[in-house]
Amino acid sequence: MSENEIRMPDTSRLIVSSSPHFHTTDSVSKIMLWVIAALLPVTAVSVWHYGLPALEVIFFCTAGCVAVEVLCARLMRRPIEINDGSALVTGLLLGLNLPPGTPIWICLVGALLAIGLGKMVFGGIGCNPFNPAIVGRVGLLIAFPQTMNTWMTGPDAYTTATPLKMLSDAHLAGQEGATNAMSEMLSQVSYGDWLLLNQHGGSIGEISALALILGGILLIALNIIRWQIPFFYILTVAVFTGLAWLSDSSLYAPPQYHLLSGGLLLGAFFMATDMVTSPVSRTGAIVFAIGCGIITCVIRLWGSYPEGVSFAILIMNALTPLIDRMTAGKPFGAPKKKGLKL
Amino acid sequence: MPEIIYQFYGGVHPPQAKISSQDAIVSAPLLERYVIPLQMHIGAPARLLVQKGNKVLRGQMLADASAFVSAPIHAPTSGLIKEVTTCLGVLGTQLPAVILESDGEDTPAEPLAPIPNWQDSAPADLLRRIGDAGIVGMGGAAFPTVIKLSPPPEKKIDTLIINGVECEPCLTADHRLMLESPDKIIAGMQICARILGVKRILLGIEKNKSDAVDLMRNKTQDTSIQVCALDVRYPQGAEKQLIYTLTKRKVPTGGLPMDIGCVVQNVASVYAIAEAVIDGTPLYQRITTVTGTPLQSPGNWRFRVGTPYAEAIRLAGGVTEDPVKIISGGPMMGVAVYSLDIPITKNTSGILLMSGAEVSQYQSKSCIRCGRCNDTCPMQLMPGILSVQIENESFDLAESWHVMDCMECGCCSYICPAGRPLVQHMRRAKADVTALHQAAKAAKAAKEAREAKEAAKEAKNSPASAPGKK
Amino acid sequence: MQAVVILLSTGVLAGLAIALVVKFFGVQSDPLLEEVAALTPGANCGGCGYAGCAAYADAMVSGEAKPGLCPAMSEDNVKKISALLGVTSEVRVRKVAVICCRGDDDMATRQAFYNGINNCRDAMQVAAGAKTCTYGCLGLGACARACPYGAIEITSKRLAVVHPELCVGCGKCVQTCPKKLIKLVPASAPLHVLCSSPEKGVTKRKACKAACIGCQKCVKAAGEGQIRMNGFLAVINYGDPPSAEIASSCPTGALSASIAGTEQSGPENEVINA
Amino acid sequence: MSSVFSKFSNGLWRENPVLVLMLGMCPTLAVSSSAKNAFGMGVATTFVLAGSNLVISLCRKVIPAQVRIPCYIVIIATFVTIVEQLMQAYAPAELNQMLGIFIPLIVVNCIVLGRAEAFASKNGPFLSLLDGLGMGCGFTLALMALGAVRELIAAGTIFELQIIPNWQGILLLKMPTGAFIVLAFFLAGMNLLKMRKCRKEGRAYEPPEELNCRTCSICKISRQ
Repeated sequence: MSENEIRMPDTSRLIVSSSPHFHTTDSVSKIMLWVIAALLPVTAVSVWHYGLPALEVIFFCTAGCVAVEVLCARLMRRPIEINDGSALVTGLLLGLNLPPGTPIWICLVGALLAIGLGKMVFGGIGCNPFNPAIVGRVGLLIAFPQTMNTWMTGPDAYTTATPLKMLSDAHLAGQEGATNAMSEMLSQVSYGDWLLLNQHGGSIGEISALALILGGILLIALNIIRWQIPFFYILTVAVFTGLAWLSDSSLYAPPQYHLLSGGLLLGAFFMATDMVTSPVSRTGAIVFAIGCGIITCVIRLWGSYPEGVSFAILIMNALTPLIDRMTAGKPFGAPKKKGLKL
Repeated sequence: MPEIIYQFYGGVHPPQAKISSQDAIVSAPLLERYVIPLQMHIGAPARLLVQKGNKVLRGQMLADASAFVSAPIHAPTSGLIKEVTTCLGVLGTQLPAVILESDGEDTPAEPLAPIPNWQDSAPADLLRRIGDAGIVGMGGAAFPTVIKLSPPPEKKIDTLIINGVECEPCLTADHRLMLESPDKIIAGMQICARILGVKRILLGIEKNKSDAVDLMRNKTQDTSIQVCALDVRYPQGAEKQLIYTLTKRKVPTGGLPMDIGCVVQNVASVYAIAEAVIDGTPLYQRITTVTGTPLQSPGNWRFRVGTPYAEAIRLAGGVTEDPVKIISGGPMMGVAVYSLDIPITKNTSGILLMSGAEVSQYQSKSCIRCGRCNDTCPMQLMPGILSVQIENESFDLAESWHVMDCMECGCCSYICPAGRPLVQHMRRAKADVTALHQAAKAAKAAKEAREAKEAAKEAKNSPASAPGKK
Repeated sequence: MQAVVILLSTGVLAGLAIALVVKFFGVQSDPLLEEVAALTPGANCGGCGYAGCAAYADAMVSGEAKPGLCPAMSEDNVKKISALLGVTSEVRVRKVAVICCRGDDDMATRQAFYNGINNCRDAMQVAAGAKTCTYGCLGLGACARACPYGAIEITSKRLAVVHPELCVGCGKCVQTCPKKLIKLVPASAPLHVLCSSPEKGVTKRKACKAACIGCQKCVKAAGEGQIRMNGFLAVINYGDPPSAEIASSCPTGALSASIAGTEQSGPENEVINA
Repeated sequence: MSSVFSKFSNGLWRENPVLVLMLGMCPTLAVSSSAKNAFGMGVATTFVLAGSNLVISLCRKVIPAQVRIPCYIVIIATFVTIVEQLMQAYAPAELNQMLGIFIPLIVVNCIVLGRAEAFASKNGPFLSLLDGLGMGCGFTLALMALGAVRELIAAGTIFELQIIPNWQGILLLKMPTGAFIVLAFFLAGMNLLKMRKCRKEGRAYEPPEELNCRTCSICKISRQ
């Protein structure tokens, strides 16, 4: 070593680990941050439109989710993993799924349901079978039907009927009444305005279809979500409601009405695409999305609830492991017929 | 001839980091002491022919193949067998080894007779020569070449594929070899083709080595060799993926390339074949890339086997900062080692040093089921789901989800945003599944033996009933 | 009154139906089997050599196996089963597992930091765990997880130790240990050689302060045939074990009277689990 | 005497039919929406349990093994019919209406048949009676605790007494979903308490098989 003063490496502090030794710089927290970034446009529009009530709901849902996650991790003596950002995403999505002006304490109960019951009891990130934000929302919907069905249409205006609720009420009015109510309602709709700013009442995140689509496209472009899920979900809903409309346009609303109303876009781009609770393979994602679409339409057209996106996603979440198994591909070079047995 | 290139499924694009691709190959100087492991190949360790205190010459056979899957080992220089002992292998286990003390003369032994007119000699002679020269697959697996080149007669081989892809980041040894000894490589290819009796020879090179593609195209103009420039994607150089890219044939699960009429050889192996046949030189040296940011002057050297890693690093000028990882092979499939006493063997394609800034440690968070591993797995497995099964030690389940098809290329771990050590899971599962199968087989054999013994005993006890009753 | 008649006639009809079914399809269940099965510990460890407790009970009742093969069964239950079946029980030597390594972090050195899955069997895939002594305990707890009785603990200095009072000698850990360090020995044996490295004494000493360096002092101190040397490793003849005092003759402490190898770990020691 | 008491207390805590043995889930989930309903159901079940245990224990030597189950069921059904008639005669009409179909279903409540098979058929009448009473009381207590919690959160009342004034109420807890959630928390709490106790006494904790943490890696409570 003395000649030329060559410095030899010190081998006492080496690390050994399994190959590969190169890794991407991607991480779970980066993915979650991008999801949040994609949700920012719709958040901004809603806060601009509704003002403080929307901001309050979003803030307390998000803060509540993070707090509940910390609390649960403490109680369960697990490492606290809030810096991966998944609780933030859940909180933001939960907030966007609630009506503006929801009381703060209900927001906090929602956070408890979402993170506590929807995520942590199953073992935290990656182990939950159901989308936590939807668990929170559906829990609140069942627990406080009154509060959850009072909507703001503007900073000070309130209504108890979203477009889908009106549709469902019109259905309940019977054949004769439906036709009248429908045509009256549809005549008022201007889809162009609706696309930009929904002034008919609804959840915070249903405010602007355009903002949702922008965010969704960002996520697809970054390969964070699989394009198959929103694409086939929306396509299924369009085809299904389109067929219904074609069969009896006096009884069923046109497909564009269904696409733009309710939480379909929010659900298709941000909720159904939750990685943990959707199938891992691309074929599986298509099956999942079509399933979501069909259930959504069935509930909307013939169910007692006006909106079915949350329930559809929850039901398909439950089927995800099964879809995974069924759509598990054959390995490279495997004989054609021999598939994975169920 | 038009080139048709197919795209295999999955794969990743790790940073290339081939910083030593412009450094010409240098022959490493003679050392005083070589540590030669007796197992540089897949299969049984070679059977030692010399004893402590014996004088040997360069190229003399130190150990002979001991089984069907085995390869002989030759002395890298002349000198004295100092000791018969063990040495640390890259996998952290002790291997049988001999220590050779050089006499500084580097006297060559009587070489194997060169076969300059190989075009006319019998394939069997050429094959025997390749076996005697101890040539193994030098891409990394170190499977004895002679077995690969002698497929059973029922397997019709129609395509010889030469692997010049070198898809591992950082490594440049094959690239330099193609640039510096194209003629030998071409001769080696033709020898292989003659042995196998095939007409179609395909040489696959990734497009990031355009100089090598151009050179090889020039040199092979009036031969039957077809040079194919391939897209840069890891693991382009994996045997099954390369065959698919060039021929669209899929190696069946659990099968070998020869099942679909292909034989794949690495360019370094082909070069070694040419040297063994034309010059009569057995395989006792190889070209190894010594690279990594902590090194003073990375490069490509021709090392004799048995050179400790410490010597290689010394030749590269030592380090400017202490490495955090030392890897035998490339960054995607190489093995992290913790000692510099490990010797270079026939399959050490590179020695890579990584600094603290480059090393990201596994944290093994929960799988968030993002499915990126699915999208990148070239074998089309579901590594994320498998790893969860393996974490719960459900090996039978993992087996039914085809864990045994994993080739440990590392794409899944590379891409995993949760930093899960997926390859390690697979490796463990493969080891345990194999062990379970072996145990079951052994138990069955033992049971059968016991039953046979009992049957024999019974037959003995009642000799009257035994004969003639069948 | 009508209620009584209907109830009675339903009862008669149902009774007849049961009688017919029992007559034609009835299978005599073996109450003996149930009784014997109830006396097995139910841990299904496989220490008896059968697939599980039920299989062993079956084998005992059918006369294929004798009572007393189960390592976890109490003496009492063995007697009860023997009485039930009217057979003599197998003479049983209580065995316990012993981990033949004392190389915790104080004693043995590690060559590199292992970064990966917290399990010995997984660590074996990466540079064999990167311990200087390639034969030593990795302390990542594969055996502790495999033990159905919770008898193995990983000390805070990363060494597996057996709690002999909990160990029943089923042998699950023996199969699990990737370094093949665990042996089943008679529980009564007073001394054990807690080293498994076949390396030369000098090499071993460099890697671990608690290695058996092959000095043969114990062989001299022990009686005839009680300890022999196998290469550089002392081997105790468990058929005729030396007395516990011999342990003091060992310069490194590899020959130890305590089955746990080190002092009994305190409660503050972390138990690595799953 | 202590052993006699232990036979009774067994069902209250150590082998509580709902929280430990996890039997009789159907009435547990259906009837625990309020404390009052829970109490009514509990008393009815206790009566059936104690009575059937006593009678089965008295007849245990007479009944052949092959037909024991029909015999038990007949005995149990008799007691259930008695209870049903009694309740129709004397219980408040609204309670009777609420419990309605669940009273006949006590016949197939697995606690009753389970105790008959596991205890009364092997023990004397006095102990069996005690066991029946203990199990019945345990069932009643568990049900009432569940009912009280659900009623409190859903309506702010316990036994229809206003506890939290101006409570808006969470409808979720009144629904079967709420029953599942509250029961889960009860089971978790039960496990935690036992774990603490075991640790204090320095024993190894053996959770019931359904709740064994050994194979589950969700929380780290059992390994602290």
